[in-house]
Amino acid sequence: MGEALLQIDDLHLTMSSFDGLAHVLNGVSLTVRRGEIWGVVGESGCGKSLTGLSISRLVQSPPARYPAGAIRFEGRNLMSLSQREMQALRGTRIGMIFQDPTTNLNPTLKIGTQLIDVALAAAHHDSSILSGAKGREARRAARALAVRMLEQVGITDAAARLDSYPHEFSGGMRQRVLIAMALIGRPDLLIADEPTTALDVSVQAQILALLRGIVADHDMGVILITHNLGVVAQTCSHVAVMYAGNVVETGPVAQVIDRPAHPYTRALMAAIPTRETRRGELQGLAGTVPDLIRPPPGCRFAPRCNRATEICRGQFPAMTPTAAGHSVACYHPVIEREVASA
Amino acid sequence: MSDVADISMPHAEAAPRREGLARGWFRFRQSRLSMVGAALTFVVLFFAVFGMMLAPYPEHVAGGIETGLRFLPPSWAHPFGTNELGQDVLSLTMAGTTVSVLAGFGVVLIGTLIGTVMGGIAGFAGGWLDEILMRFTDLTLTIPSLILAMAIAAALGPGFENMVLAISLSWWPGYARLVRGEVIGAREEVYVTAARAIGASPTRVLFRHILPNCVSPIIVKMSLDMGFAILTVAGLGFIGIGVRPPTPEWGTMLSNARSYMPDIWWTAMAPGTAMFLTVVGFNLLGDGLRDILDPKGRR
Amino acid sequence: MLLFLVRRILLLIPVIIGLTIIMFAIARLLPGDPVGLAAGPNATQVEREALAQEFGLDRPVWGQYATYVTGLMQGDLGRSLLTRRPVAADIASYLPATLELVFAAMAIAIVVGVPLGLLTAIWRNRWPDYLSQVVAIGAISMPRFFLGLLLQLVFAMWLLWLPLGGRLPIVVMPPPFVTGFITVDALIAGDFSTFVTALKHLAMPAIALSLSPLATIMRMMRSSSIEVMAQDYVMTARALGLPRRKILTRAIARNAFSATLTVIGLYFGWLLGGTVLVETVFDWPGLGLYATKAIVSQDMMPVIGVALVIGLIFVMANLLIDLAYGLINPKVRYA
Amino acid sequence: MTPDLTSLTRRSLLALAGAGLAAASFPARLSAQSGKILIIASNQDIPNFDPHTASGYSAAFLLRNVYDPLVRVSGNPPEAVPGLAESWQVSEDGTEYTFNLNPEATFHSGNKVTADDVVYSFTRAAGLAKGNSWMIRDIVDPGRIEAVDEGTVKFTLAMPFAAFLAVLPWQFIVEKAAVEANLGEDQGQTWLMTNVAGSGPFTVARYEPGTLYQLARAENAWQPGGGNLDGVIWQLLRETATQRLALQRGEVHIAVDLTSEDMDALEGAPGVVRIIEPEYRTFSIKMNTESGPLSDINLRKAVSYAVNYEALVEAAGYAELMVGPLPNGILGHNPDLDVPRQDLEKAKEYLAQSEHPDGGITLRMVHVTGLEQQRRFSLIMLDSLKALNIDLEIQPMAWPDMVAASASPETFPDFFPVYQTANYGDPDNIAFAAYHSASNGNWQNAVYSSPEVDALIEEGRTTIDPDARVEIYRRFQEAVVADAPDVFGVLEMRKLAMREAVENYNFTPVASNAIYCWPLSLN
Amino acid sequence: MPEPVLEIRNVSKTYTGRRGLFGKSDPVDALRDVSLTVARGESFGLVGESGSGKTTLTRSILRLEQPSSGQILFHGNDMAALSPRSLRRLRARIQIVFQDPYASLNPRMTIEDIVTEPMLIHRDIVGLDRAARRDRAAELLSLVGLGSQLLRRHPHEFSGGQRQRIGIARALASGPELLLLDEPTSALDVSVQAQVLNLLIELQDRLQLTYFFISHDLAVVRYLCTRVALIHHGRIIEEGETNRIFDAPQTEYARTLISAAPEVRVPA
Repeated sequence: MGEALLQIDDLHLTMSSFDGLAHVLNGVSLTVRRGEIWGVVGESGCGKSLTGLSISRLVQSPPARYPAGAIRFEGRNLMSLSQREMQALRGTRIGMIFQDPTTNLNPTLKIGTQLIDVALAAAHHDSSILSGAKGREARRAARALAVRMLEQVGITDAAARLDSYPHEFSGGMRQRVLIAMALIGRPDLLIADEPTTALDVSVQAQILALLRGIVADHDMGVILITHNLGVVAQTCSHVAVMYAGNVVETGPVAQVIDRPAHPYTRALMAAIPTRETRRGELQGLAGTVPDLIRPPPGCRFAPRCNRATEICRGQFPAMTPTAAGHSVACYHPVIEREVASA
Repeated sequence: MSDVADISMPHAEAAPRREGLARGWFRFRQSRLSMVGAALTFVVLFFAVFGMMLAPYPEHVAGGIETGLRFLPPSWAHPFGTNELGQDVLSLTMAGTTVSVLAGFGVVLIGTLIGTVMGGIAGFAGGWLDEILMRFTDLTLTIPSLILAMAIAAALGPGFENMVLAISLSWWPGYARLVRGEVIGAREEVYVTAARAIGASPTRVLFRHILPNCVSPIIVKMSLDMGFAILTVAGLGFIGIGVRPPTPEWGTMLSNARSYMPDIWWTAMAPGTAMFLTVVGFNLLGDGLRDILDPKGRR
Repeated sequence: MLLFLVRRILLLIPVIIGLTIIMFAIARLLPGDPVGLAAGPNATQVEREALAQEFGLDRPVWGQYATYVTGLMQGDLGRSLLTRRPVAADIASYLPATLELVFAAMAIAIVVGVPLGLLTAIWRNRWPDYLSQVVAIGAISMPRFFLGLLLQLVFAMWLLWLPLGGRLPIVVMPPPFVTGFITVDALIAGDFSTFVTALKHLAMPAIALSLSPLATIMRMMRSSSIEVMAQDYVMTARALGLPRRKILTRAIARNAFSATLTVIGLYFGWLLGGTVLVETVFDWPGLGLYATKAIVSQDMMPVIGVALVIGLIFVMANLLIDLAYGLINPKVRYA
Repeated sequence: MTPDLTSLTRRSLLALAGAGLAAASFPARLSAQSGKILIIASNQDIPNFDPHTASGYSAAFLLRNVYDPLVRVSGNPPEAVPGLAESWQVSEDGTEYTFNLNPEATFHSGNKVTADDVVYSFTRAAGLAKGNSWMIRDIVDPGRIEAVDEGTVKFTLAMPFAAFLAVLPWQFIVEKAAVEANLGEDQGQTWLMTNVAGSGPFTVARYEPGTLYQLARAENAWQPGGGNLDGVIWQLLRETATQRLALQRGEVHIAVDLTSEDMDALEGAPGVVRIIEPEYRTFSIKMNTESGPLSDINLRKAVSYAVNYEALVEAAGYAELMVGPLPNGILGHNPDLDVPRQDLEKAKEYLAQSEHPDGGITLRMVHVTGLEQQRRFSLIMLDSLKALNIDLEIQPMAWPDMVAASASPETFPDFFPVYQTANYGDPDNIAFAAYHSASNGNWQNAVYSSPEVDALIEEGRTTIDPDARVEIYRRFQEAVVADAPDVFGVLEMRKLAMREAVENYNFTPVASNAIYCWPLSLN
Repeated sequence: MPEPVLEIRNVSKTYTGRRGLFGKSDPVDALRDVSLTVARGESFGLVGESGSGKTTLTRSILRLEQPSSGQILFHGNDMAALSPRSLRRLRARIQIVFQDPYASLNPRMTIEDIVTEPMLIHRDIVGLDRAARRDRAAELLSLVGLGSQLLRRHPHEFSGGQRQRIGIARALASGPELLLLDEPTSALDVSVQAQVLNLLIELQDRLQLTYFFISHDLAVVRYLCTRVALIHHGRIIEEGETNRIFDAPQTEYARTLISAAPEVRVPA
């Protein structure tokens, strides 16, 4: 295990709205190393995406505020960087991919132009990307790089496709282009926010395979934000389960999925039908995600938890290790070895 | 086994319908400009109703003249001076509110009515009927509206009703296009498909499901259009095809005042400023309404 | 592309037919006696009948329409009952003045409105934004003729900086006719002082006319810029470290302007028909004044002619806008 | 210069305007144009150049400068002076006129003006029956105009016509050869519409319809007298305020459509001369004597006595009240005529004798859209009639609609304000047009018809002896006043203003805004 | 095999090219010779990716669209041959639950209006007066696990899962026997999805409903359905018992699809 690439420390995020102040992130901590693919899972509204955007410092502020916490990227606290310094990191050190490939490409510009723009911007901060080429030469080098990147993400006839517009591509192809764009600046950390949700299963499998291959090739760290535990199981090395702005369980995928310790993780898994689930025996999870403006005291999952006791309603439980690299924030974790929802 | 029974509903309890209104009002109040607009509109509507009664010289509003007091500059007795027949400009301006506001309402209302029928039918029926109605709408839109209104008004002769009718006849295409767009949009909504799947008749689908969901943008457009309708009314008056004397009307007053510029500037100031403030009021109000009623159209 | 152009131009034919039918129907509505007016106060019944016959007004309306359309195909817009001059020639002499005014107003509106809209979108919710929003509402709400009068009052009557109206002082010979735009023609003729003079005459009417499109374009540009800024691809561009300036020009300005273009096209046509009031105030010898005079004297041929010409220019302008839109937006181009 | 609006009076404003004038710089001052060019500002476009079809004062301006009539009108009171004819003789009975043409007279083409051209012109005018030909209709029979020799032409009138010399200034002579060369299918109307075949002191140099018409001094101008003008521009400035401002700035030399308010504003303006003169132009309110409530003479009289005449004059600005149907000062006008003046008691007496002794009715008054004085008169009537408990509905109408409404008593409104301009300086002009039943159905006199008045008018126009005519018109005036067909309104003064630089101007109360420029000079 | 409720025989649907601004687009074959039979009381699953023709088939069954060729039989009756009146009666017996719980409820109507609307339209069949309709609406709401006190509320006051329950209540209002379930859970979070799936099973058992379940989620289909058909590019690729299809897919496409589906299984 190498040095920490990214270390999120007790990150708090609030959003002001008509109804009041929402405590969207409530002490999120996460450590990502090179070569790791972290899956961040949870129901909608639990703060997964905002965690991802916070790393790139892309959350509109106001209404967002960060009352506490730090995000360290190779030891530098990103929270203390200026926007200009931050911009230098984006694309070159931290790449991002978003959910909807149809809306994330500028419809009025050619694919090539968009790739080249990113490459040039990245070369501005790290001239090695275009091997130090300048001016016109840089443009030519950027174009060549764009072709290489497209080929790398599996687009055939890449040189000709540079002159195409986004709407001439299929959804999967567009997502490949977006991945190429995210990777063209050779980032060390890739944040992929639901990169396959809008795609069909067969395409999803291809894209996930592509991502895995790229991480192996480039020795980078990845944060894969998804609501689909299946995707995590298939793709990730580690997983962080989030609930209502908190990370409630982290650990290697094998550990967490085989032996989920947090009742919420268990409930999530029980809700997914598998080969073994018999008709009518799926376990639902009663209730809804709590109101983040007036969150319940203590453990935010307590109102929906069948193991909750008095202590759970008092103070939020701290992350406690249960096994190697496996931690859980629960007063009553399920420690015994058992298979979920047998 | 089933969790059906123990559903708890934290949101449902916390969000009664009234809160939607409160939220809208809150957002409206947030914008100081919308409040200014509402206040101005209130003042305008107040004068539209009571202007004739409150005018300091009601006899002038009814057509009375005092030629001995022609062209008096502003004074305490006549804050905006007197005009070419010795009439109190302030009184005429106050009373003129009624005509402008009524005409504006009339134009917008008739325009909306025609436009909604045309656009509603076109959007809902689709096919060749849509094609014919919309080609006709586009055609009408192609004719410069002010010239069309002037031609119709000139043909019908001066008078309040004729003027309103003339402007309305050049006003409806905008609504027809808006309503058609909204109807087509709503027609594709899943809840409309749902209604059709239930077996709802076309009439029911149109009146129960589609039109109610097009109301907000129509209301917003109406409120935004009020100002422009008032401007057009005044424009016709300015050209000289407006209401009949002695009905006080701002555009006509301005047109008359124009011949006496710059020496007798005061006869122009009151009607011009009143017109400006009225239109500002309706426009600000319309912007505010759009922000709460039609978030899609928000800036 | 060519096919598209040809089809759009062919579509003008039904527009022409529709326009003339509508205008003829209105002419038919007129309860007045245009012949009586044109014949003059001292004409006898015989003279009036002769005049009616001369202009074909004694025939049924469909017959008149058929004659008109036949003439139209040869570029003949009929004759004015009042002046007996051919309408086509009249329009040809008035149109350049109106076009010059409208182009000047649109130029002001676009050159000021588009960047201002972009800037206020960037400065959203800060005081320059609020200020320009207030000013914009005021500009939209200002009656053009009142604004015109105020401008005249201040700049022409009190300060005496600018002329009161017209295109040129009476004593200045207009430059030789090339484009019909006096400012342009003066430059072509190399007559700089006439150019400046013509510009001074153009200033107030153009400003009075430009204010409302300026404000609308600004608001449109602002709102579509804000909308574009919220688009996913802008977020992606930011996330991938593209410099601000590049995002602004490549992503925001381009996409926001394509939405604004539609407004510009609509406004262009609207202004052509909306110059009436400004032309009246500034005594600008354009189509609006011509149409107003014809309308008041119920001389329908000029009115039909003006409506037709403006309508066609409007349609052509929108065709150009569609083409420009296609240039900016590849989706439309290839769809 | 930041004027304080509240304290600004008209005088101080003018001083300001004057000061500004000096500061304002315009690239080309009047003198910059080559030669002496007189610029006249008018709001009326010139419809066409054909002397036998064009009408209106703007056309009259063009025609009287580029064409010649046999005689011209000049002076105050107006009288006939030589035009093409250097002298003329009238027969005893007033039916034979012989004109001797000026041998110097030549057309712009260089050809001499001959008796043949005169005969041709009158024949053409009568044949077309447009323009000003109505003035001599039924009086001049083209068949009875005789070219005695090249320089002499003799008219034998169908009946004696006292105003013959007064109408002749408006009958223009065209060059027969030039017109016949361009005859086309419409008697050369199309050609003459934009071409000139005249002998006048000026010719058309350039024109932009709706903008300006420029005349240039004819190369072979033969007319005696004459000023130093090289040309004249008829500049269209639609707004009177614009005309006034242009005059103040020296951009135009003469403004012909000014209002009373403009004249007030021009008072004391440096370099500007105001001309406010009475003119033979009546402005009265016609009543529907044939149909509706006003067919009752008592109601008409009641109305006549109820009108606030003082307000009429005040609203009209520079004007004087009419005394009876004829313009003040014209031949035969009786200034001592007993005409109604505001007297509410008398009004109520008459009202009591009418069918509506307590009022309570609504009458309809129509005025022409855009005519400001007519609108003002309508409002004054509305105000006046309130005293009789009569409501007035005011309806602005487009001019052609008004023309149409005049066709029958049923469609004619109860009240209609009318301007009657004397086209020639003779009482017959107004009397015949405005009160003779021959014009019934036309706007000048849509409904009023009285055999007694008709007879007097006919007698007046065929009598030559001036003293006898004065007596006839005295009786005519009394007869009309007794019938009360009109509310006699005002005579608006002619309001012209010109730069001091214009010299040799003499006012004539006939068509004074169609300025004859030949005698004028610019210094 | 029990009596077939729905028979789809050789249905094809071709969309003719639309005339666009800049020219014509090519015709699209949305359905190609599709034949399926749904038996009474079963849960039939139709699986396909986006653009496979699932939605077109659903709309055709509901007669919201006309097939270009082929027949759709309901209890042996050709729906295309029905009079408008009979078709309307039929609509009471086939109902649908839509994918998007946010879009499928008219925002301007109360829950009561929404749930009673089918009863109002089919009052000749349902035969309930106003008060009875209201009672039944309350009954339906509690049947799907919502309190009847919510009748006066508007859709925007509910969460996604609750709205989907309302959608189900509406679908049940006219007493149908066949429910078309058009991806009813794909817009929901997994925990909520589980609740809705369980509700559907419970309702089917209680009301003897026949389900025609459309989904792209293989796991859900396997959980709920007894028989499955795979559709791809408008063609039925494979059809059969759920277990057979998942355990021993016959076609290459089915194998790819099944292997691509992510499962919560730790990779070896």
